[in-house]
Amino acid sequence: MAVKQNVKLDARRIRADFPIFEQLEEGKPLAFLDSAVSAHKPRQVIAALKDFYENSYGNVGRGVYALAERANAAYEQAREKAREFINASSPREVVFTRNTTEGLNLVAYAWGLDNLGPGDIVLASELEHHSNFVPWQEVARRTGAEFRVIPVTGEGELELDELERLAGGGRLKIIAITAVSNSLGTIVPVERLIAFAHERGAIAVIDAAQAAPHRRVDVQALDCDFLAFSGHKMCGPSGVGVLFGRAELLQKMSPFLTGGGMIRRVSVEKTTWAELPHKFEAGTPPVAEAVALGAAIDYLEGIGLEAIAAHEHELAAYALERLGELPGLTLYGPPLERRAGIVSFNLEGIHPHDVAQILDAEGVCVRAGHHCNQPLMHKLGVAATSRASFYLYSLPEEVDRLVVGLERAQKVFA
Amino acid sequence: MAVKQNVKLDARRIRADFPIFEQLEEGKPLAFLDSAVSAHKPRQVIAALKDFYENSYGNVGRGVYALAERANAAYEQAREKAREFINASSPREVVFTRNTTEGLNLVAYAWGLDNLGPGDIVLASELEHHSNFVPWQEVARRTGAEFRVIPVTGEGELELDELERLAGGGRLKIIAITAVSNSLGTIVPVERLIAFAHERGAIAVIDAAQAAPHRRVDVQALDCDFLAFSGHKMCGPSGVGVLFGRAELLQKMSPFLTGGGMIRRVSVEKTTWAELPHKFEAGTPPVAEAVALGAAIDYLEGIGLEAIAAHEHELAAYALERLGELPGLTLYGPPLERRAGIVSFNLEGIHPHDVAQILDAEGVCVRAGHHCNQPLMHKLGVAATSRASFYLYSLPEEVDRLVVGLERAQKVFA
Amino acid sequence: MSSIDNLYRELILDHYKSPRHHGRLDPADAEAEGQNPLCGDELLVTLRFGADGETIEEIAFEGHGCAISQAAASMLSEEVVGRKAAEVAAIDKDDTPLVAMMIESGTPLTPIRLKCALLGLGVIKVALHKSAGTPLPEEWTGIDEVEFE
Amino acid sequence: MSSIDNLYRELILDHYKSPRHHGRLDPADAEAEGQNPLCGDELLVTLRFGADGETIEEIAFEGHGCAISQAAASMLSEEVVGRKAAEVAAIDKDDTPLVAMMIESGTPLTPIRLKCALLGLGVIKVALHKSAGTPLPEEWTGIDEVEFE
Ligand SMILES: Cc1ncc(COP(=O)(O)O)c(C=O)c1O
Ligand SMILES: Cc1ncc(COP(=O)(O)O)c(C=O)c1O
Repeated sequence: MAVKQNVKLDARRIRADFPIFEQLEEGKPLAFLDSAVSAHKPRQVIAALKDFYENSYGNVGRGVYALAERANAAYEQAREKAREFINASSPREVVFTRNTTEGLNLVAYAWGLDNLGPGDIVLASELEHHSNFVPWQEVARRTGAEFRVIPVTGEGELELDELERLAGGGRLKIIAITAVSNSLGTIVPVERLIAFAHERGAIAVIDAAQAAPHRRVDVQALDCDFLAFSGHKMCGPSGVGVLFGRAELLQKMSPFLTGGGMIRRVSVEKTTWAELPHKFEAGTPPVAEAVALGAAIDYLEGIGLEAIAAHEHELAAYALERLGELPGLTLYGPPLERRAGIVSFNLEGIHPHDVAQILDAEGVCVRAGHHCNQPLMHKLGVAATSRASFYLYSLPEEVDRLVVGLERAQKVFA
Repeated sequence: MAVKQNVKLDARRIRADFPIFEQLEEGKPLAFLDSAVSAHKPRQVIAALKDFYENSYGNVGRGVYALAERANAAYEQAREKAREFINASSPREVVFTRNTTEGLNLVAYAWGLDNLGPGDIVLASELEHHSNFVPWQEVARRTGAEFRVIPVTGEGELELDELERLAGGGRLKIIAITAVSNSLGTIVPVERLIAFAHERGAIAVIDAAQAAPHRRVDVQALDCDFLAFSGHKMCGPSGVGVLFGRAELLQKMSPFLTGGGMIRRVSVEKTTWAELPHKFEAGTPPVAEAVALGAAIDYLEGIGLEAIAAHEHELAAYALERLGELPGLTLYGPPLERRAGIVSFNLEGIHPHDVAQILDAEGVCVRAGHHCNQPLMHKLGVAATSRASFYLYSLPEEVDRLVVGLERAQKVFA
Repeated sequence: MSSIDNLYRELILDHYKSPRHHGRLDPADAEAEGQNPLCGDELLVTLRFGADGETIEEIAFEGHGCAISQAAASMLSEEVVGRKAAEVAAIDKDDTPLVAMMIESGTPLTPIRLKCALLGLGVIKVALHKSAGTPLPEEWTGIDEVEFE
Repeated sequence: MSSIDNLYRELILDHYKSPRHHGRLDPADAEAEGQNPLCGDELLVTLRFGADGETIEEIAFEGHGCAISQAAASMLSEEVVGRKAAEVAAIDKDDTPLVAMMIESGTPLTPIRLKCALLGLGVIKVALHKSAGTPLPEEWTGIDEVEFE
């Protein structure tokens, strides 16, 4: 494998940070090739959680006493880390959510319900994860707007020459698009779509669930209006995600969830809202989870997003090469240059579920199914695929073990 | 103090389970009298989190491999524990949320948007936490329904003879009521309100944020339609809560958040929903948090909710007695018999914020503010109160230290 | 024998590769369709009753899915022919042929694979519910009214 | 001196108990109201400009809150009289009298108490923004249009 960058990470050393890899599965070391679903956690993140609960736990924004101040400071420091991570211009633009899905729904409800109506167009794509598809479909249904999708090619790339036609004959109000496809690894030219949206007075929402953990995301460079991602896919804990929103838009919007912590003044007659970002964080937030997400950001930044992307690129190259040698194996997705560390495939005559089950017996974990991408599966003409996805702790020998497992599956079903 | 029950917990022994109490605040042991905001975590819960991340972490409902099966089983086992904890008749009625606030908003959106309209009445009370007040106010505004509130007496008890009048002149559709007041500790006769709602064909939503952690809650005995509570107030982690909903209602409702994990089939033309409870759990849930909440439930059940309630009752009695001796101190709330382990008060001429700050210097943590109860504060004619709230690890000597601190505050402001 | 060889044994692979009662009856007395939302597996079942209006005389499946879901449906279809609607609606999951076989072998299906193996049973029960009013399994409650036209 | 005695020192308690510039000007050239959503503290500020239309000639506060918020507003009000709107709008939080005093004493306010101490400054800046178009501090952006009538 050619070294593509001069920054290079040492996956074997990194791996030692992850307690999960100490165990054996079926007597074999864990070849975890399912990080696109959720990533494992380094001990630094687990320790941050434990330390917070043991020494600084408290609710935020409420208490006067020192412990509450400490908890609050830790929470706001995590917000600052998240801000820096995506280069938002202010922490007021960084809202903690549960996950990407909630962030996208927040925009669909709080922006969509008040800003969409009959004659408006909501544009997503065939690549979208259900979490960036169904919320737009639903808000279009509720408001009478029209939901349209940008088609993809057989290789899973957006058919951008369709854009003009799709945006025509109505008022384009919003484009919701993923930065990286979770099924095929397609790296989407989101800048172009964001510019297209802005030229037409529409806003652009970016699903960065598969981008933020793996490559540098800069919301100011992208010039997007909203961008969502999940902590659990980037070595952080479950239960926390981030929604970036441009302050100007967040300010004008109605709140989404209402209740404690997001109000300015409440009375039967009239209730007013707290300042950003608190207006969008009703109730007790995932305090410890946000703090531990901060630790995950430190961890990733310590290694470098560029090094992580380069490492995954090498693994994707190697996987495409090795899998391409297997007879009866179909690979999906774009060419390597426009692909992140995700490889989807099918073995002739064997359902992905069965493939995954047989691989599991070899200690190899892959995802089998529609990957929350049914419209894309439909387009590819399959019900499901098997998918291997890589992260900073993935090793080339895990690709070798994948190949061995696939050969075994072929034997079982021969 | 008289022993009220023959079950009796040993708070001093329980305290040893909580790492937070090992530290000194300002050179003094922590007298944490703010559990109504959020409770501390025993090492059993912290260990469950750590263990899950180190050995069984995975996303749920998705993977075929053994690790994913293990994560999924742990998550569903936590659901089963939550079901048993509130005696729901099926795990299908148990939805994991982020917190009480999200649970209540879920009902307000997913039930309210489709079932409320002009001429309908939405009834809450002056006792409500903002999280059980503003969502109803908001959904009433969006749907044209009328938002009304049951007034409280000067002692913070519901004026139930107002019910008939408030429910009249329109169609009563929903009553949203707290089981225990977070500001005053009032134990609300929710059964009566639930029966009243049902007699009129309305549904009843119970805010059990302050009830579930402290006393036995049985949704079948209550016969409520929805009930919400938070993990973080019951020794569980932040980032997870529970919404109980009657299956019959949940089934008929539109989903709230949409996306991955809650669909049956997705296409551009039409999307259908997964079975309960998954229909209401879009995106990656707070997996580890739910598992650790299960550990918290085990912990609380190991001690016994009855013993916890009795312990807090004793502390409330002692606090009322000791605080009652202080000149210039005003106590709020109902008589001891109808009060949970919560005591709100004010010192003449000293703002609660200043009280809390001076107490903090003594290592005593109380909450100062409006406790997310501005309508109630308005009714009591104050802007804020100081509040001490007890839990299973609270000690009578912490009440003594509270009194000493209050005397110091009076000296500072003399 | 490894657990994989146990699961993908001859009998299961045979039912997968040559499913019994495969196809679609037209006309049919009962029909239902179901998905496993986890993996997108889908089954359509059609069936005909005998003269008594309650004994299953013919049944046919079509759809796509993993070896477990397809073999389980195929094996079950052999079981239900000649049995009454009420009887079939009462079949416990552990008594379906594939599931029972795995329990017996000492390596029961994991919860997620169990969902695959029970898709066929669920869809049959929905079809019977719609045509004969028999009860639905709990996990399918509400699904038929909402999802199936 | 303990940090509590340092915070609740004579000067602060004196401003709390006998606030300067207390009350409400009527008529006023500028007016704003603000809350600290954390604790419900509220302040209303009214002020009048001198003949040049930009020098603050008189100012008055009313409201309720903790000793820190009330004393900070009282101390600040003494500072701003005689100064120009643009100058006051540019006052940094660390330069308000109470905050500066605490920094100097080596025990700066914690972030949560800082919010109390800055309520007065925020409300003055909103009033000036509305009347003289001066900039708002970031944390108040958007609040004036939305919240204040
Ligand atoms: C009575 C009551 N309801 C609702 C809530 C909101 O809980 P959470 O912040 O966990 O959503 C609280 C806690 O603050 C409460 O005490
Ligand atoms: C592209 C993409 N969008 C959205 C999501 C949803 O993320 P979450 O489940 O964390 O909300 C995922 C992950 O499953 C994803 O891959």
